[in-house]
Amino acid sequence: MAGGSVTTGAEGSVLLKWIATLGLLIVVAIPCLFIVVQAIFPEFGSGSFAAPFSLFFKTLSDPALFGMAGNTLLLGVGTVICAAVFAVPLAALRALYRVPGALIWDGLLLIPFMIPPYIAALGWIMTLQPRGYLEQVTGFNMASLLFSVSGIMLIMGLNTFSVVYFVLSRTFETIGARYSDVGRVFGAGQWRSFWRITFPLAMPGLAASLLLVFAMSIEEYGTPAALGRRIGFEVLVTGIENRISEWPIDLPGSATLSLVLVGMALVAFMVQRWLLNRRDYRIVGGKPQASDKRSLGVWAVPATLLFAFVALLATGLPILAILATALSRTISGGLKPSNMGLDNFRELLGAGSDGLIALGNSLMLGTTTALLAGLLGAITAYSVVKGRGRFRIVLDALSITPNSLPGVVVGVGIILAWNQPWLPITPYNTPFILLLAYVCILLPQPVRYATASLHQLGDNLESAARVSGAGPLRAFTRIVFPLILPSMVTAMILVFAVASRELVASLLVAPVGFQTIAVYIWQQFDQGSAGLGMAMAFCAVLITTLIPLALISLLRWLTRGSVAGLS
Amino acid sequence: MFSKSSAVSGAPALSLQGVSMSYGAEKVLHQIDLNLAAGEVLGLLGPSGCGKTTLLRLISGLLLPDAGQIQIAGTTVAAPRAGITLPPEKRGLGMVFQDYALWPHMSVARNVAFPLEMMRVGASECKDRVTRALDRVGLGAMAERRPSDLSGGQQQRVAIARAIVAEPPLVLFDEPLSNLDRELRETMVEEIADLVADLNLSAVYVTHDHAEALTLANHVAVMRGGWVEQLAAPAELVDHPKTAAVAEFLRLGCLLPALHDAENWLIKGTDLSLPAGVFGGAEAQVLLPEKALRLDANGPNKLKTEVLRAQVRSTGQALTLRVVGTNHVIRHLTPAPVRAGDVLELSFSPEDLRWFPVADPHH
Amino acid sequence: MFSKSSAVSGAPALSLQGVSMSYGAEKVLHQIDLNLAAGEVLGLLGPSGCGKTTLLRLISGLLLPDAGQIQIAGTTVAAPRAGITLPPEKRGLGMVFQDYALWPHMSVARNVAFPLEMMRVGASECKDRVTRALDRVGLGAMAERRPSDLSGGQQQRVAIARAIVAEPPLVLFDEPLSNLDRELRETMVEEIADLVADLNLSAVYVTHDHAEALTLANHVAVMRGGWVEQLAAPAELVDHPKTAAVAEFLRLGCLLPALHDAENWLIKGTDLSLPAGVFGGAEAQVLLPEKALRLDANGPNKLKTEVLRAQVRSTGQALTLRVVGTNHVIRHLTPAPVRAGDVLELSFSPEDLRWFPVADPHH
Amino acid sequence: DVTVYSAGPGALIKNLAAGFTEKTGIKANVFQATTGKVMARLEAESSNPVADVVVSASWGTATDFSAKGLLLPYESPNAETVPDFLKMEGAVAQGVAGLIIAWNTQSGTPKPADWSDLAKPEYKDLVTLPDPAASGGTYTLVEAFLANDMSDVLQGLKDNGAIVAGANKAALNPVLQGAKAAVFAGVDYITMSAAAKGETVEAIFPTSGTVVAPRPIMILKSSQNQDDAKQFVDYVLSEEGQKAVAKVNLMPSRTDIKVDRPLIGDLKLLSNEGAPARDDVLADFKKIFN
Ligand SMILES: Nc1ncnc2c1ncn2[C@@H]1O[C@H](COP(=O)(O)OP(=O)(O)OP(=O)(O)O)[C@@H](O)[C@H]1O
Ligand SMILES: Nc1ncnc2c1ncn2[C@@H]1O[C@H](COP(=O)(O)OP(=O)(O)OP(=O)(O)O)[C@@H](O)[C@H]1O
Ligand SMILES: [Mg+2]
Ligand SMILES: [Mg+2]
Repeated sequence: MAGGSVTTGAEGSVLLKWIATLGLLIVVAIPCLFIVVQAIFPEFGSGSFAAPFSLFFKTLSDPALFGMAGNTLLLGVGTVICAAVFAVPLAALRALYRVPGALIWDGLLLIPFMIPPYIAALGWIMTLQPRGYLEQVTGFNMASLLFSVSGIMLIMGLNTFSVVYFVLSRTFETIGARYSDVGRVFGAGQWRSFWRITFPLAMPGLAASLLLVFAMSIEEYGTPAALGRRIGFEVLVTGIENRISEWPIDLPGSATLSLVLVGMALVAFMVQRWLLNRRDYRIVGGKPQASDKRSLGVWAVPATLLFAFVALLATGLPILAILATALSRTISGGLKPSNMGLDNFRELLGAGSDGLIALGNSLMLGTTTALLAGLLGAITAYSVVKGRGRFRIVLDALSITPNSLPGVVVGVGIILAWNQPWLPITPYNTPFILLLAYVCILLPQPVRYATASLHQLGDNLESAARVSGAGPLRAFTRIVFPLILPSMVTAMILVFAVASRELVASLLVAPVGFQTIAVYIWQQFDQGSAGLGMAMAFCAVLITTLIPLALISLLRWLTRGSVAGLS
Repeated sequence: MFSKSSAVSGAPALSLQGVSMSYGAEKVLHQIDLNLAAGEVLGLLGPSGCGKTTLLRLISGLLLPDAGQIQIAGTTVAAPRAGITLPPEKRGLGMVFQDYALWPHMSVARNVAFPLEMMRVGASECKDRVTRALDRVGLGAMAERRPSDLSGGQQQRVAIARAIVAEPPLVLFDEPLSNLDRELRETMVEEIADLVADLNLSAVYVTHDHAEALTLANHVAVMRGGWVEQLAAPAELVDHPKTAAVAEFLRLGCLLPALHDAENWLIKGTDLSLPAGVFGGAEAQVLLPEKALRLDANGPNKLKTEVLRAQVRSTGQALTLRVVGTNHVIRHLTPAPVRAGDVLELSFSPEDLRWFPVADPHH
Repeated sequence: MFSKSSAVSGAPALSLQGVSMSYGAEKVLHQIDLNLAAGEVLGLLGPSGCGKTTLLRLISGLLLPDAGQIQIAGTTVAAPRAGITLPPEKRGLGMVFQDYALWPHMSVARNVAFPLEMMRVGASECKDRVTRALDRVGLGAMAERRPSDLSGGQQQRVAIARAIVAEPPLVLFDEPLSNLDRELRETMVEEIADLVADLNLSAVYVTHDHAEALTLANHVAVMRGGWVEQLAAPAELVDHPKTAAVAEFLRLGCLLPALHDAENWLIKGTDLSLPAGVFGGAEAQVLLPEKALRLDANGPNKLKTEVLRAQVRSTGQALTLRVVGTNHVIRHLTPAPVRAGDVLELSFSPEDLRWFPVADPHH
Repeated sequence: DVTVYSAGPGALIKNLAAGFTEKTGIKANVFQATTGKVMARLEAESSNPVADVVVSASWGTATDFSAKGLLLPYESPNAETVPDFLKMEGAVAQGVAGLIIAWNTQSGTPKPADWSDLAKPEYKDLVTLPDPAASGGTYTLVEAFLANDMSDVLQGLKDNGAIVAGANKAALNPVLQGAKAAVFAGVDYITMSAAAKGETVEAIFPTSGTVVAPRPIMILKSSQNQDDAKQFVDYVLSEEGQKAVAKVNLMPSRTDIKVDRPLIGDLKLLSNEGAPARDDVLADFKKIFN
């Protein structure tokens, strides 16, 4: 951060640095390394280093690659813009004003994240395509928007903007009204002081969350596959998935293409770093200032309507589509009362304990992943932001990598890494491998959240703890961590949500016979019971939303407002 | 953004009537009435936590009063009864915040340029004025730094430069020189005085440094516990403090409790008599002003004191004297070489004494 | 965490040898040598931006010096040559940060309790000591508030309470009283002095208030541009400033340029003669100390001055005087009623004059 | 114990495993996913294999594995009535899927009888087809079309506004909802199952012939549980196992199992002789559809 060339005597904890390094090494670096190795040595899967680079250059010299990479970039950037457009106003309103029903909107806006993307895409298709639910209800369809590049961006923006919303509302909340108020004293109107002061000050949150969205959208498969195929919009992930979706599969090729994705994400990462290091965003100083949320006054109604509108788009429509499908006996029967019924839900409950077991597994894994990833993320971000040396950039870059890798590829990397015959013990084929996979895939979230938060933290707060006799570890646990806790709680809720619905990696690395919610849903689909799958998806969304909400309420009650930002 | 012509001519630059304000249940400002003529400086003095910053925040529009009304240049900017609240940006102010409140993401120059940009001042003029403002506070060389790479005093000066760069008709200063050394402080006080005089600005100036307030302000308000105890010109304040509390706070001298015993006023608990005052009642507090005391024992009244402590000051020695026969201490600054233990005779005139009732008006 | 017994007995509480430090390419501390005996207070005075805070951060271990070494109670805590760096928590310090560095997520009481918790003091003792520390700074009633709900001065006092609550052997104060009113400041200075004396603590005390430094400190270091100009006891500093810059900074009086013309010393550009000094060379700067000047025109040497300005102070009038026939100004405080335009004769003794060379030793 | 990696349908392998355990007392651990995921996992695990038995949806897997020498040669006694073209050294078909036209009976279009019908104006913009890159069945059909000089049918489809829509399910969904009328190259058992659930969709075997996708079951040479694995294969090919196969509307590979749906023997099959290599097939397809 500031004054980078000065040697400080209050280095962060060495222990934390080691935890971060080792954690990232085990969770991220090793699988990634094996992906690289696989890309280079096509025969590596069977333990042979034969024919290095034989497929590498062949894959990269595919003339179609250029177009796909361009499309990927276009899609990533477009999604980022859509997500920002949806999220920035909502986050600013949520953080700076007393929005009626704020917690409810938070809960609702969390849901797009909990709906598996392939289900959401299906929901959108079934709603908007000709004779879809929209046409059945209102008489018109929006197929031309749905099956277009901007439609894909819009839908992916709607699926991912909650990341931006949550990070940004934390960031804005920390900034508060104080700094823009100062601007207003100096003659800036409300808008100008927002755009000149509050918004630029939120750059850590904005850059971090948009980086996440970018990385997520270039590796996202479900939506571009469902919508883009039809209009010939091919992106790199479709290329990757095609290589491993049917016999014969091409692991080295997909690994190689994944590296292109990683490269793109790293470029985005460098842009984010540059943005954050160019300026100083430390606004949590040693002279705390009270900052209350403002009342919206007459704007309460329009603001509520805006929230309602976005929540309807991002959550309402997909959920309604899911519900409609779940309640329909047959899809071809349409939304006729005679075709509606609780059959699918009844079958779900009657299907024996399988669904329940899957649910239990997912919740268990989700919770553990949230805690582990949250902690490791906070520690990593701390080592990166407050540490020094070139090494921390490597750590930082590593922490975003899994987010840009398609789940299948991460899965393959993890199998390659942990199913080596010479390993004395291995988590492979136990549920722990799923934990490892989830932490790997989801670590980028808490790291970015914590990074955004840490960039706002003045140095003297930690310094004061050190001078007061706290060792580096205690300074972290007593001062730094509590100060970023509100962000971390949000990050952990998101991690929980995604972990309890993650499909692709789960499918690939789950121990034989071990089921999670996502796998269960997918299997229903695979048998052709879209209705049953949708019913399960609906229940899963309901449960994964209610659990974190209950947790927050409990936390709020326990801390009774003494932890900032839990509101 | 704001224009001097919009002011109702002849109206006071600032006027507060019956302004009250609470944080939650705790009332921190009571019935504040203040008036400030255009071109004048109002000093605000008062102990820590008495509500000075809160008052400035009310004037700037960052807080709203619970009752009363505030007018700036004749325009009512806040009046809860009438439902009027003008947002801060419409009030035409500059302000130095107690915690500086610099924007960390902008360079020093950008911080200072902000008020000008809000007035849509052209780029080259803006640059000139920023340079001038930074030069005024001695930071011309640091324009491109980040605020966080400055020392505390340098940051404070950036805050001053930002407040004055646009030369707004009313400037609010919240302890603007607290982190500066004395030399710089004196220069800055002069700068501010010149600025106010040259541009006919008005200012409210919160400070803990009496000298600063007395030098700069045309009127000084002494606050205590959310009340204005006295509002007066500096000379009046020093010569005729309204209450014992004001005298005490301003460190005007030694406050002695006095009892009217038969026909004499005596220092309570002793038999030291005081010159008769024009004060009714049986009990009083008497101020023995420091500036009325002479070390040359040839005034009309005398007091025997013992030197408790003699501390070096750059302009002489600061003595702590005990009135012999009592526990009351008197402070006195003298260039003469004196040691602890010496017995000194101080003289004063009875007309310099100030008499106050014992009970406090508000508390 | 730290124990007084670990100190090498007889070793100075703090000792810096040849300490230098740069921020990037900019060198902000040059060859600092300081020694502080146990039980003493070292005052640090110097203009804004001269490196005082940086020096404290070096002592506390928050920064590392580029060269030199630092010892606390006989233990080397930083010596880049030898590769020694003791982290801050091992140095047994208390510190008041210039920006307070209060933790926003903890109540006032929790903030203050933190150093005790780090020493694993039992809960009930901890509570007692926190209460005592908060009472010392007058904030007993605000223990459960959040720091953000306090006024600036109250926050500063929380920072003081936190620094002293654990009674660490060495306390670093960075302008700890800058946001307090004078009354409170005097009380706090006494509190700090008592604390240091009672517990045999040592302290480094950065301030911009000369009175504070001279009252509290056994030795005062005057810094300028990263150099220590003079390190001396208060009386010595005031009586024998080492350089013109020190005299100027301490506002000891009027500095006049003097030229040795044939056999007389004259004020440069005039024909006013000065009493002959014991100073070699053809050019010099002469300090006419304020405390040596008397308004009664019966001293051995005299100077005619004109009153430029007379400002009200609580202890009299602050005069700005111009030496007649020159542009040099002299400051003087007098209880006598004087007006601008009056011509006054000031007297002084030649032995009070101080002579300095014109060239600056460092710059 | 026996560990089975199986590519869909999930209900089938679940029933088979349960039935096997009930009959033999041997536990069957099942990993069920798409062919691609199963193969990716197998390949990633190949330095330390976990699976004993593999069920794939693509016959090519079996030939390829066999060529690499990964398969344990085993001729199950129950495989006697399996036609020769569904057997090879180390692998035998568990069941067979056929490629069909999946047509929505409520779509208001005439019932198509052959592939080329879908290029008619009545079906303008109403046909989907799975992507051969993501669907083994479609690939096989396209391959056969190219081998038999029928690529003009594909061109006709393209000109008639047919769209390529992801994998099998993604192509079927719009037809179910009525957005489209028919899937070109639908999969018979998926369509039949949907129809059985009440969806208004019908599987039509085109008159000019179609292709089938045999689903090989094979035992890996690396298996540590070869006896159990052999028993599993025996069970799958037993009458009970084949009934389970038929229950999900796949064609049993044994000809002596009678079920109420067109069986291999009833179908006119297109030959794949002389088809170009995979990359060329996909490239040719792409040339038409893009
Ligand atoms: N992080 C930094 N990067 C670069 N320069 C810095 C940084 N911090 C301080 N400086 C510079 O170092 C010099 C000394 O700063 P320091 O904070 O020690 O001053 P100080 O004596 O405490 O001043 P003040 O009385 O204003 O607090 C200043 O000129 C300042 O501009
Ligand atoms: N946000 C707040 N919530 C509750 N009480 C507050 C808040 N801010 C300030 N106070 C209280 O209001 C009183 C007045 O505060 P204010 O900041 O106006 O004092 P001040 O006169 O500026 O003091 P100082 O000289 O210490 O800056 C103080 O007693 C303070 O504790
Ligand atoms: Mg204040
Ligand atoms: Mg400083």
